[in-house]
Amino acid sequence: KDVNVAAISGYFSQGFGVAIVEGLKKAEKDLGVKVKLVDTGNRALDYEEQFNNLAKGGEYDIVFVMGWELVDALQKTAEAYPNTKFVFIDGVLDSKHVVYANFAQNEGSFLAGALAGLMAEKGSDIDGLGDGKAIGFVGGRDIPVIRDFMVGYEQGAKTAAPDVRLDAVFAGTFDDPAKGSELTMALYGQGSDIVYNVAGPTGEGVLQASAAAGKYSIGVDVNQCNVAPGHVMASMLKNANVAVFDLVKDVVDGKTLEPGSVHTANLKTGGVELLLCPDVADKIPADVKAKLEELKADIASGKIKVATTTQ
Amino acid sequence: MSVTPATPLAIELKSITKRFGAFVANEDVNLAVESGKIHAIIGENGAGKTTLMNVLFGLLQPDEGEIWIDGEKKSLPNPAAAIAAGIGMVHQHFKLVPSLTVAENVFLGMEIRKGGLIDHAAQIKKTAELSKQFGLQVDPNERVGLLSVGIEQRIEILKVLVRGARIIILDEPTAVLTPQESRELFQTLRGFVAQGMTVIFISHHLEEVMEVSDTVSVLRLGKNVASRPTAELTKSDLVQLMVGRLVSFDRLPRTPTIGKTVLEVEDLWCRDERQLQALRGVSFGVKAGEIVGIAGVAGNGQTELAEVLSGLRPSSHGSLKLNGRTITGLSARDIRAAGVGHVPGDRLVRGVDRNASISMNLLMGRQDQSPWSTHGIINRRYLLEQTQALIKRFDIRTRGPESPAKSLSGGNIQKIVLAREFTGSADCLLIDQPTRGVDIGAQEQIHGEIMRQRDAGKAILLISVQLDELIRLADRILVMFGGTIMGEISGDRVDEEEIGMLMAGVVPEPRPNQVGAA
Amino acid sequence: MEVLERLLNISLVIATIRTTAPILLVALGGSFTTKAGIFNIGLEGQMLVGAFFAVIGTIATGSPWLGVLCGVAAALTLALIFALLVVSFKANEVVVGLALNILAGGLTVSLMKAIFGTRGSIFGHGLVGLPALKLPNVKDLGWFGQMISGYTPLVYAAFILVPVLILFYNRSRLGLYIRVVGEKPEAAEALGISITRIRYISSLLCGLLAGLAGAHLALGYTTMFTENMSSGRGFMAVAILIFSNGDPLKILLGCLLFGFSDALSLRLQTLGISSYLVLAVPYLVALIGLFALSYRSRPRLIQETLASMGRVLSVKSNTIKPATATDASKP
Amino acid sequence: MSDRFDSLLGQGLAILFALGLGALVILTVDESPMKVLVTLLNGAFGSPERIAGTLLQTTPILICGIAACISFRGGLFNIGIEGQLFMGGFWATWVGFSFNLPPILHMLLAMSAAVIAGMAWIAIPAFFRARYKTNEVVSTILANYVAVLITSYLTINIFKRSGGQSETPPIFESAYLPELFSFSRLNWGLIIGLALAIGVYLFFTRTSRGYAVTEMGANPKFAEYGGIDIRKQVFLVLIASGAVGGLAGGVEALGVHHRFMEGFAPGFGFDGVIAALLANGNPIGTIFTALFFGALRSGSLLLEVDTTASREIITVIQALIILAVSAQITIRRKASDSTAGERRWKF
Ligand SMILES: Nc1ncnc2c1ncn2[C@@H]1O[C@H](COP(=O)(O)OP(=O)(O)OP(=O)(O)O)[C@@H](O)[C@H]1O
Ligand SMILES: Nc1ncnc2c1ncn2[C@@H]1O[C@H](COP(=O)(O)OP(=O)(O)OP(=O)(O)O)[C@@H](O)[C@H]1O
Ligand SMILES: [Mg+2]
Ligand SMILES: [Mg+2]
Repeated sequence: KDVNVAAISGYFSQGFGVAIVEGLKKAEKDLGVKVKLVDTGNRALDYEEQFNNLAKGGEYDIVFVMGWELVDALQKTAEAYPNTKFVFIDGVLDSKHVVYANFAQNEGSFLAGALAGLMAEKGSDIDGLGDGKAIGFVGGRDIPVIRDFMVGYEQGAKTAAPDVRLDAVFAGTFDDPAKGSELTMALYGQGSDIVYNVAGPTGEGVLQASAAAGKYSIGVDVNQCNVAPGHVMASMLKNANVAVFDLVKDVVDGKTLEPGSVHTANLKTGGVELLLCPDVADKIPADVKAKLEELKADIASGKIKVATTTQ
Repeated sequence: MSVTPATPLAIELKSITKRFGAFVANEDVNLAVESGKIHAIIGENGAGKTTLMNVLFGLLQPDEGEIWIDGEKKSLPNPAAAIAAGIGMVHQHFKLVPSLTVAENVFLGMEIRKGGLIDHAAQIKKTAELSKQFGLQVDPNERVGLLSVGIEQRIEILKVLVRGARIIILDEPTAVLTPQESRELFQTLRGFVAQGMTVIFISHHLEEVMEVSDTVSVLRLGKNVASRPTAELTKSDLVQLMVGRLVSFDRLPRTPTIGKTVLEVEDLWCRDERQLQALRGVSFGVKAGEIVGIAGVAGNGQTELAEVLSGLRPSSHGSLKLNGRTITGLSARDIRAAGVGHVPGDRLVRGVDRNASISMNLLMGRQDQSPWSTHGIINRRYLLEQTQALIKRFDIRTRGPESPAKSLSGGNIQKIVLAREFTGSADCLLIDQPTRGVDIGAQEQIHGEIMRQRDAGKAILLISVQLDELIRLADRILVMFGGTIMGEISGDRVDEEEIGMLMAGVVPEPRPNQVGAA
Repeated sequence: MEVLERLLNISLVIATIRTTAPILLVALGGSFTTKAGIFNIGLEGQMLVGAFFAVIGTIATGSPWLGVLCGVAAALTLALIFALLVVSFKANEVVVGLALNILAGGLTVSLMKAIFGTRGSIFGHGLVGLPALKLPNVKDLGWFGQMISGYTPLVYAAFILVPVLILFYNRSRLGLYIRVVGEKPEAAEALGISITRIRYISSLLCGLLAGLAGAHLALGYTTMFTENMSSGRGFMAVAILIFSNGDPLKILLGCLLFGFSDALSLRLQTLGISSYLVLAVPYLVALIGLFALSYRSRPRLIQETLASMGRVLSVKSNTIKPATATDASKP
Repeated sequence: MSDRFDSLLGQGLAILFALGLGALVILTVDESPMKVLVTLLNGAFGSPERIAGTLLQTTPILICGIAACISFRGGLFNIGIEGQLFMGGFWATWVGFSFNLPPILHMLLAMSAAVIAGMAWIAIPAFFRARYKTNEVVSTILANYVAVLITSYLTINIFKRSGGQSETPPIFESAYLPELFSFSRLNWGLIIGLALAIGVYLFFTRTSRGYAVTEMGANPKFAEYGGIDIRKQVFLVLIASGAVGGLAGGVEALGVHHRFMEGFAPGFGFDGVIAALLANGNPIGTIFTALFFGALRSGSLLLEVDTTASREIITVIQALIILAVSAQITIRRKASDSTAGERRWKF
């Protein structure tokens, strides 16, 4: 029997969405499923009709949903069409009709914060860093999902390097790399030498600014090391491609996805990780690397609880 | 119809026909203009004078006919071709750019350039030279926006001269000038013909035509009905040729029924758009059944006076009284309600909404009054009836009450305004330039209406730049200059020379009989 | 104090110059149409296609300079459509401008999907930006040298264009004609200056600069294209055009004010004020500027002094002429 | 009559021309134009639910369009309807979740809050336009950005509900604007919009105040001369326009979303302005142009699911249609207005 997979989101073009698409493309190739991507755009009025259009025919076995603004329409539709499996990516809701694939971006961001903090403490010992003793964060819009990254990042920095100051700013948009770059320049100007971007395309501007200024940045969602080679220190990966592929595989293999079940991808499962960019890795002192491993283990074991804003 | 040429013809138009859709604006017009002469063209409004000149200047293309210039057949697809053929045109409405200097305006379109950039110094120098050569005094450095109409006209003429025109067309050039300015203009025109140039000149002022032209052509309903040497004609011949009947221009008879003072103006001051002082202490009164004329060169505060009186412009000092009641500082609406009607000078801007129907134009100002509207709902039937009645009474030439105002000719548009303002309950009427650009036939009708209003006991303030109009209608004439009233002259004993001097700001030797005799 | 030091330093000046440049370029483009009497609200869209095709061109040819050319060509195409509809067909310029903005948004995304299979942003694919110019010998100039060196070429172009345009409007024939056509089209018509032609030229010149602004955004300011990356800069430019009346010097001042409030507000965020409020600052500055300027035009004293000074110095006194439905009744 | 027929025919041809161009665009992205058209029609009118969906999209465009019509009629250009809509939507929601009141009263109070918010949001630009002639096109556009940011701030920093959504708590059911059918979110907003269109049309054509506004829009100097208080009238017209803009937000909040969130209703304000412009400022005509835009919007939703074409293609086609029609409207006008001077944009 053919398996039909659909995914609906407004973010297929941004880091995390790209990873989801990657996973689905792989499933299409390796598992022979049919994949349909539905781009929601940003008009709240449309969401419900879009879900209806997807669910009504009943031809989709599994529908991935990403984006918190879709939650209301999702819950309504999931209730109305219990035969369609909806998988909500990147969060957990009250609804028992939906399957959840949750990513602990706060945990990954914790490590990113720890890395940035530890490096900032080293200051001018390291090539390209000053003694500003500050680290930066550039968010897209100031919304709960982005804050989830931020609180993790902040906690990580405070835990690993309590004296380092965090300057966090938001571009107010995911579409303006120029603004991202300008914000980053401002952060650099105020003493931050490492800036973590969680801002979609705006964030590309952050990474490019790090190259232009000869400083450092941290990538997000997918491997962004090659956007500004030598200046992206690490990338906080949310391996949605793996998670999505596995869920599709489960369906193809005939396993039932239990409604209400939560599939968590975190540091422990490896669904979320901090990738040190190879071209910068040798600049990172061994003690920093060791400390990161230690923190990672503590989080995985539950010794450190990372705060979150999306529950 | 054409005159046998004694001298070579500068221009010969042969069987020119110009149609606008089904409407024929010029029909089979032949016109011969001799070189070195002043040739006047007259005719009622809409007779096709401007259209014909536009054809000659390449602005319009004739549907039929030929244009010969200096004995050569020419096709004039655009004004540039006409300019190249030595024709220049001073339009009825000036086309100057206010933010540019005189010199820039004169050389606009044919700038002097050095190294690709405009050479302002050279343009200024040349303008000064030219202005000297032809006796057209201007300051080449001045911004045009700050200049008076008379000077603007000089600039327009300079523009034509600098392009090397030998044949100059002037479309109603004196409509906005003082008698002195007109006379200066005629002097200039005579200077031109003395230098071998040719002048074509359109006017509604028959005295001027008689005074200055060598030849006259009369257009009626798009046809050339006569072209003759001026000397062979009298004024009444001209009128008869134009309208096909006799029209009188004499001072209209007075009926001495002057009543109590209706409008009282005391020490009125105000500023204009540029915040410059436009009125400087104006005082006068208008009685019921009296017409008080305001003479003066356009731009000496007359328009501002009318606007202050009608509440459209705030006064900075002074008081206004209507029937003894103070109306100073009231809004236009309240002043209207108090009983002031206003025929504005710029009828197309203030007087009507050109795109609205005649009936909608007649509604303005009374839309809140019963029976025009009840409980805020417009009474459409009543409006239609009234419109039809007014169209009839005022002889408004139109296809119907729903035709847009812009489909009417200038004179008929003016009649809409009069119909509206004269049928209200106003005790006092401010009438600004009632016949500007209106032909003689319509002028007569309008004058008749004004007299009827006076006879009905209204107090009328009549502002006009046309002295003959004031002389014809007014009981007293106040002359304005620079925002003040220079003097007062009784309508019965008018000395044009004296008014002219007052208009120019010169107080003549007191002649006891004339000043202050009301 | 420390806070002030963190906010106000040379890097703020540099950031102001950077944030000013793209708005300045597009606003200077708009000055052509404004002066020619066309209200061009389509700057946003022209900038966006400029940015998109600059990127496409660079990827296709490998040269950012050829990319700039492509971007300009695309913006010119949009400007040509604008001129065709607004000038030749006399369509309402607000409708056409808004529609072209919509078209630009939809077209760039559709093409992005068609070419790259994704929407969002384009980078990589061999995309290279314009080189930053390091001026020689600026080291000796201290902070000033720091301030004037190291930008991409179009930043210099934007600022150099200001005096060039001043000269253009005052001393060149085309500039003069553009002003005349905007201020008094009947005068131009009577002198045989083709209004249509001048308005076409103005629209195209506007497209040229808007395209450069877009190219700068994609190849100078950043090195990528993002959906809707003009992000309201075109609208900002329109606001500046209205209160500057299209005068290059006033445009520069307006853009600097914008650029400064933008750069400053980005820095204010680090003080912990909500980003939503901080991001509103440039718009509020614009609004307050707009209101303040129109309020200022009121007091008589200032008006009168300006008017008389204008006459004495014969400086262009900038009275906005109320456009009336008809000028036919001028006495 | 035949004039009107001619103009309809002309518009039809213009739309066909734009659709033809659109078909070419669709071909370039490798999809069959026929399939796209069928999908569009199916998506917009394929079933009662879809027709209702189309009307649901039409409602805010229509109400925003009427807001625009009001300002156009007075010769003013309120392009800030988007901002008024956001403000109206937010404050209606605020009343909706902050108070617990009896059903109809609650809804009416929330709706009034929307209207007042819309008026308040345009009040300052309106004041400056009326008093100092400050260009309202620019001031209202700029105010849009501020409105969106402020409502986002209030939603996320002050009134956010718990959980991951960037939205306010839901409003109480007592504040709901009732739905018309059980199978759709289509609600009384549509009826309000239609009634408003007819009411505004009658107001402008039949009443003396409407006449005053109309003349002010057509020739302000004439209106001023006729005793109409321009300043007051300008202010009132803009305020009325803002009120209707705010109302549109109230309808969306109380009738459809029942809460306020980021991306509440982007683009409706602009679509409304364009719908009104295409209808030449006529509220009755705006009903049809709004329906047309609503159908395009709703039809394009199915496009994503059933074809490989994206919604942006529809945006492109919509823009092409607007361009074609805008040119077409004025080709006809050209015959009568030949002077160059008349074609200047009025600030
Ligand atoms: N677009 C148009 N289509 C048809 N006719 C027009 C148009 N515009 C103007 N007209 C005609 O032009 C005339 C108005 O032109 P204009 O104002 O020059 O009149 P006029 O010749 O000055 O008349 P008057 O003697 O009343 O001043 C009207 O007779 C009208 O029918
Ligand atoms: N552009 C036009 N379109 C249609 N009809 C026109 C146009 N211009 C002029 N006409 C018609 O041609 C007639 C002649 O107009 P023209 O302007 O030549 O009259 P005129 O003799 O100059 O009148 P006036 O003394 O008022 O200046 C007008 O009555 C009008 O009906
Ligand atoms: Mg004429
Ligand atoms: Mg006339």
